[in-house]
Amino acid sequence: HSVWAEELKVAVASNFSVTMIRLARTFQEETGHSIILINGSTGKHYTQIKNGAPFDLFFAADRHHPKLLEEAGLGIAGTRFTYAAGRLVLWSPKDDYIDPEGKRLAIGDFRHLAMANPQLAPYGKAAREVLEKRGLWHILEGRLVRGENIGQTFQFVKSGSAELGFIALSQIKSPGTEKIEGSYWVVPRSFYEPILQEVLLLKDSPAGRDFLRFIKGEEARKMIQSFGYDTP
Amino acid sequence: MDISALWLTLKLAGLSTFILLLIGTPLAWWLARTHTRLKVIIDAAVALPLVLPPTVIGFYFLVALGSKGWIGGVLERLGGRPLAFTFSGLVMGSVFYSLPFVVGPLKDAFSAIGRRPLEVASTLRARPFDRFLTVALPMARHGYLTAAVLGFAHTVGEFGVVLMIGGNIPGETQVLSIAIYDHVEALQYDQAHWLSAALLLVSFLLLLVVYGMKHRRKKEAFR
Amino acid sequence: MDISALWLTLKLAGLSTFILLLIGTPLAWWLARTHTRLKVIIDAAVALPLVLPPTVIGFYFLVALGSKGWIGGVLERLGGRPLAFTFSGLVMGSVFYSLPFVVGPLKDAFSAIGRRPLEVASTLRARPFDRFLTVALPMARHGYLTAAVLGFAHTVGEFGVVLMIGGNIPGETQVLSIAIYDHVEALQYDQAHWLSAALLLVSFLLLLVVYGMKHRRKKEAFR
Amino acid sequence: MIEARFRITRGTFILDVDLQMPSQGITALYGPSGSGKTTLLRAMAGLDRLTDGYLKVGEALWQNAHYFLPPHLRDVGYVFQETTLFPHLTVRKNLEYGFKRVPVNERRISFDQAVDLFDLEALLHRSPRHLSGGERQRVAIARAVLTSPRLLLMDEPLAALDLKRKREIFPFFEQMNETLEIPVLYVSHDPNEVARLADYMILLNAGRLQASGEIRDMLTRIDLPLAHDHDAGTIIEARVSAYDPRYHLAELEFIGGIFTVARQALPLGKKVRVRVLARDVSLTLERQSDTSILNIFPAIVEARSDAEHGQTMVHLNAGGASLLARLTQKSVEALGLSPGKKVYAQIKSVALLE
Amino acid sequence: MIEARFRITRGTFILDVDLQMPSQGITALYGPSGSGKTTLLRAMAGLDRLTDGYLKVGEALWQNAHYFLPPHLRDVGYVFQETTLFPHLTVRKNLEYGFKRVPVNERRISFDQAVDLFDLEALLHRSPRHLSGGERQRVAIARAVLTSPRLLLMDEPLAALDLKRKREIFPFFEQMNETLEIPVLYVSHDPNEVARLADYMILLNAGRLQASGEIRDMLTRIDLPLAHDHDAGTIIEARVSAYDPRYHLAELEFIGGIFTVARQALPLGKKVRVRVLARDVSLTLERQSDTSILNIFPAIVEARSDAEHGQTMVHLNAGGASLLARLTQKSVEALGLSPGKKVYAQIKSVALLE
Ligand SMILES: Nc1ncnc2c1ncn2[C@@H]1O[C@H](COP(=O)(O)OP(=O)(O)OP(=O)(O)O)[C@@H](O)[C@H]1O
Ligand SMILES: Nc1ncnc2c1ncn2[C@@H]1O[C@H](COP(=O)(O)OP(=O)(O)OP(=O)(O)O)[C@@H](O)[C@H]1O
Ligand SMILES: [Mg+2]
Ligand SMILES: [Mg+2]
Repeated sequence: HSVWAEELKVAVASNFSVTMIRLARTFQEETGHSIILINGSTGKHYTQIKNGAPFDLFFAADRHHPKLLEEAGLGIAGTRFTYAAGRLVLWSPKDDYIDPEGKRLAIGDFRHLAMANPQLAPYGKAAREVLEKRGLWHILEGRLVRGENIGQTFQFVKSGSAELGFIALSQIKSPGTEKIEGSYWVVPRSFYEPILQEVLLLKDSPAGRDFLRFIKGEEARKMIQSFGYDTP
Repeated sequence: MDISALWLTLKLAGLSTFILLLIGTPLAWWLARTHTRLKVIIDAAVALPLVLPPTVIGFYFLVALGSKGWIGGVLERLGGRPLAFTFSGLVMGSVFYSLPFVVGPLKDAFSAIGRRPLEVASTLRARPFDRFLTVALPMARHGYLTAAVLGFAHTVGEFGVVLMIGGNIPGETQVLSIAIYDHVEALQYDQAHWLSAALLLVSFLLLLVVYGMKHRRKKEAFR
Repeated sequence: MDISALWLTLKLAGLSTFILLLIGTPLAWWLARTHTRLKVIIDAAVALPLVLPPTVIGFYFLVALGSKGWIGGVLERLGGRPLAFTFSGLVMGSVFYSLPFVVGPLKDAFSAIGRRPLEVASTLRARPFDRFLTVALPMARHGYLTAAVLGFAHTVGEFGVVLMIGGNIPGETQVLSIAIYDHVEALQYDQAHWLSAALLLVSFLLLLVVYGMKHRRKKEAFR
Repeated sequence: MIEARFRITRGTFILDVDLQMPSQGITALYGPSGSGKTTLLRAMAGLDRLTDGYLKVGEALWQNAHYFLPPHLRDVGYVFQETTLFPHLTVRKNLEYGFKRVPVNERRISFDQAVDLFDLEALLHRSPRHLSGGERQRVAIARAVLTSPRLLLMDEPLAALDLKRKREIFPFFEQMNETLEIPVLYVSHDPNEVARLADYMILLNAGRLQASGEIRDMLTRIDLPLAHDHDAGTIIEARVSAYDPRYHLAELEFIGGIFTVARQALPLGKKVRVRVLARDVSLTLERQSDTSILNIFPAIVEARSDAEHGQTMVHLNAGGASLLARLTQKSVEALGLSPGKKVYAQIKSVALLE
Repeated sequence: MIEARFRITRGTFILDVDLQMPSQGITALYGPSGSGKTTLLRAMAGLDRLTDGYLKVGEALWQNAHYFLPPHLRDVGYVFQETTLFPHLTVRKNLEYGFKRVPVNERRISFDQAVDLFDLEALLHRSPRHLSGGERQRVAIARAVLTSPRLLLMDEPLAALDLKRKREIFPFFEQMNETLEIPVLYVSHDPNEVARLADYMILLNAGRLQASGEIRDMLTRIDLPLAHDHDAGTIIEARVSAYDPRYHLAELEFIGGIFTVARQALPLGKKVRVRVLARDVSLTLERQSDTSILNIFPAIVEARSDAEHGQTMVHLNAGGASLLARLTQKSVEALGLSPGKKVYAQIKSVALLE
């Protein structure tokens, strides 16, 4: 326990927010610091930080944005590291629709395939790589519906509007939410560049450093893994 | 890509505005002239969608339109194509969401006419629909202008609902507002600025023409 | 957390509506009664923000409000606190974005009064501001109702601008619409449904009260 | 015959009438302000939907307890008390509004005819906003007339018109009545106008029918306010029997003699009405000569009714025609005017003009 | 003295007047429909901001080329041609609107006084929407009067009122003029009303000042339409010299003799105006006896002007007072009425009532 209880404003990428709630609760119990979570898309957070947002920590959904901020001198140099790596899943709420090898993609008997926008979201970029690797990109391009982020992509599929979609493993594995039904294919890591999510300390403070230390710790890594992420 | 998005945007906004005025007219007329308890409820219900965030509306819409949702289910049973991720779905969502912006001004415009001009028309042999067309409509033209401008502009700018229902399919459901948004999110500020400027300019010119026409008419009326 | 978001939402919407009516009134009054070329331009300019996606507006606002932006820069030089990520910033953004929904109906309402009642008031010794308060305002009350409802509801539901400018800080700038949005994004559908339902209910009751009052008054007027 | 029965409650005001009026000619609806004239007209036009009403125009039932013909099917022309022109239409379009909606074969007046009569040529392209009060009213009357109605309802249509205009329009209403056979129900406050124009009269007071009947009878009935009015008088039917173009004098034969009236040429044999105001009649005991008064008739005093403030109304029988003379109490006593007394009634010919 | 000079262009219509009117008494603004009466009134109230105008009321300059006093500072009361009550206020609130805005020490009429006079007690809590036409007009006049204006402008304020109401309200305007010293500029189409009420008269025609002057003179000027009117006549100033309560007869002394008039009691010495209509005057060569006519005066024919259609207007001098008599051409010739001829003018006393 630290001597002074501090308050940390933590900007966290939407895809990681459920996991972060659990992490933060544990950290708060252990240290007495309080954490205010600010959900949002990494792009928005980036813009806001550039324009003076009062955030202490930035948990991004990619490596790109924290790196830019660090280079711009808006973060504490040397505090940037990878806290999680996302896993891509091809999922459908229908049972037995997706086989463990994901051959359904090639069969192509669906109207819409959902994925995140590859220009904006790392999961989208990864999904695109998978399709390209399988040589299906040009075939399926016309049937793609693209969510702004991975959360929206999930909603496309969940509502049944798209029959299947590439989403994050964390979205169907979260212990905190309802049991996810349906069928899925966990895409092998070799099919796409790792989806590395990095954190950056924006304002130096003992509590901030404490939190980074906690994230790196064994307890936190276990927790992160239990939500469907890889950890370095 | 951006040209097709512009075209799609104008098509969506134009069509939505048209449908909005079409639906809004009888609704506003009825609201302006009835005095039942029911009216108050409908009055409130029309403005209600506004209080939900567009994305959330979009989400509920998506759920309703999906094959398990009640709209989607009914449509499917009737053999229709599902509406999600189609242009028709976009139109439907936009209309639903912009309705209060059209109904409000129209209702006020109809109220402001009062009963007298319609009574006069009825003693001049005009049947109800006839006097609606030849007296109520032209006398409510200020309200129509406001309603059309608000409905059109809101549809152009709105993207929460559209994003959700449309699925951002280039050439089909990717409107300009989404394109701009995407550019901003992707830190492609130059493109975003450029597109925003273009959109603003086109809209400004459009609005100038519309208001300019009204202005000319008013000036005439005062001379 | 969600209770504070509800409170914040009502505070934001209430305050914004108030300021909107305050700013919208002279603007609408001027627009309804002037006939210069400038008027057409302002007319169009007021509706213009609508055509940009809210997040993008928020983005530009953020840039302007930031210490490097022109509003922020001026404010800073004047020794003021920066507006971004504060409640005041939210209010400013909301007001800017909802302005057309208030100005439109007010403008129409003022136009509908015509010159005669104001002329009568002037021959009864009422100075310009007096006759505005005692004749124009009460006679435009339909327009005020519509404007207030649209402005309020739109501010409640709007979240693009607010999200961008406010930074979604719980208890400070996290309004209900963002909270709902967050829940949906975080797949916490139960909470999202629950919050949406609560928001809808509260808003519906509020609207019922407002429209019910109007209804009663109208009924009286007809008896 | 037009039969109307209405019971209408408006706040504390109740209109409760059961009346009949001829389905031709001009009927005046007369009564003080607030007596329910507008309310009655609106009910007849079907503008206020009333459960408790009955209206039959000629053979056509317009409404009863179970049936209600909406206004646009009623074939009425209505001139509202506050002239309401369509502000979004030009004067021409306003006039055409009703005209175009009447089937061609039912039109009994042409567009140009109405424009000429009401002198609207110069206004046709104008917006109603910029018309003067009287101009607006002329347009409103013309617009109503152009629908060739089966019943023309007019709520003080001439109030904003000057005398000259009124005189130009009066003959048209008579013509409407005679050649077009359009019955007119006409609200007016002006007893002169009523006496001049109307054939029949309905007298409303505080929402009730006070009296109704032929205008002749109504003007002399002492139980009604009209006979006590400053403009009280009688109406006498006459026939043109001669015309002297040199002096522009017409001779009008009536039951009690011959009126000599300065007039433009009148066709021989034409039936005319002559109004004799009580205040224009003076009585002498001897026939006077060397007087400018041309119309002197022997008459017999029939009755006297005391009017107020020292004035007396003397009822005379001039060879069968009834005349009223309003005299001072003093004169009545000085001349000993009791029933049966023979007198000479002097009427200034020019007083018969109107 | 009120001096007004305006030049106003409205489309093809041009109002171009330069006029003076007394700053006390009642001035009638008379002219055919469309002659610019409303336009003039609006300009005087300052409702249309004109560059080319000059207006001075008494000592106060209200506008000239460089100065413009806005309407709310002009102390005018204005009764609009189309009565406009505030629809969102009750009748009481409407009346109070102007009243409350006048400083207490400048008020010259109390709220209750106005309510009584215009009989508005029963309407006070009502909404203007549900008033009859006449009721609305009464409220509008009362509202304007309650501002205790320095100039009361009224655009046909009595058009929708019945005779009885008019008669009730007339004396009030006279009182306004006498005790309150509020000058009134009054638009009317009704020559009777004008003659009865006005002291001064402005005659507009097609946007130009045709004539203006004392009402006495205006009514007899043969170059003006009024003298040819059916209601042409003269106005004679008189003084009450006796009253006979038995016969309710007042004797009014004027320059040419004594009028005998049936009236309610009149205070001795009171100055009154008597209107003698040309059509009420008949001429005889001998003084007649045994007649009901009480007012017979010797007079001398001064001039003759041919009116139209066989009628002649004979100008008489009755001991200094001028009278008009409208006779038929035939009578004029029969009696040999050329200038200088001595005659007796007979005037029915009751014709002097109004
Ligand atoms: N809602 C109401 N409450 C009370 N009284 C009402 C209401 N509506 C109408 N009245 C009264 O009904 C009476 C009749 O009105 P109406 O308009 O028929 O009169 P009118 O004979 O046409 O009078 P005018 O000659 O002044 O036009 C008026 O005294 C009016 O005040
Ligand atoms: N914009 C315009 N264009 C052409 N003529 C106009 C315009 N505005 C007013 N006029 C004309 O000016 C004339 C004077 O109008 P005004 O209202 O002063 O007449 P008025 O004397 O009050 O008549 P009324 O007795 O009928 O009320 C009318 O003939 C009217 O048609
Ligand atoms: Mg009426
Ligand atoms: Mg006028």
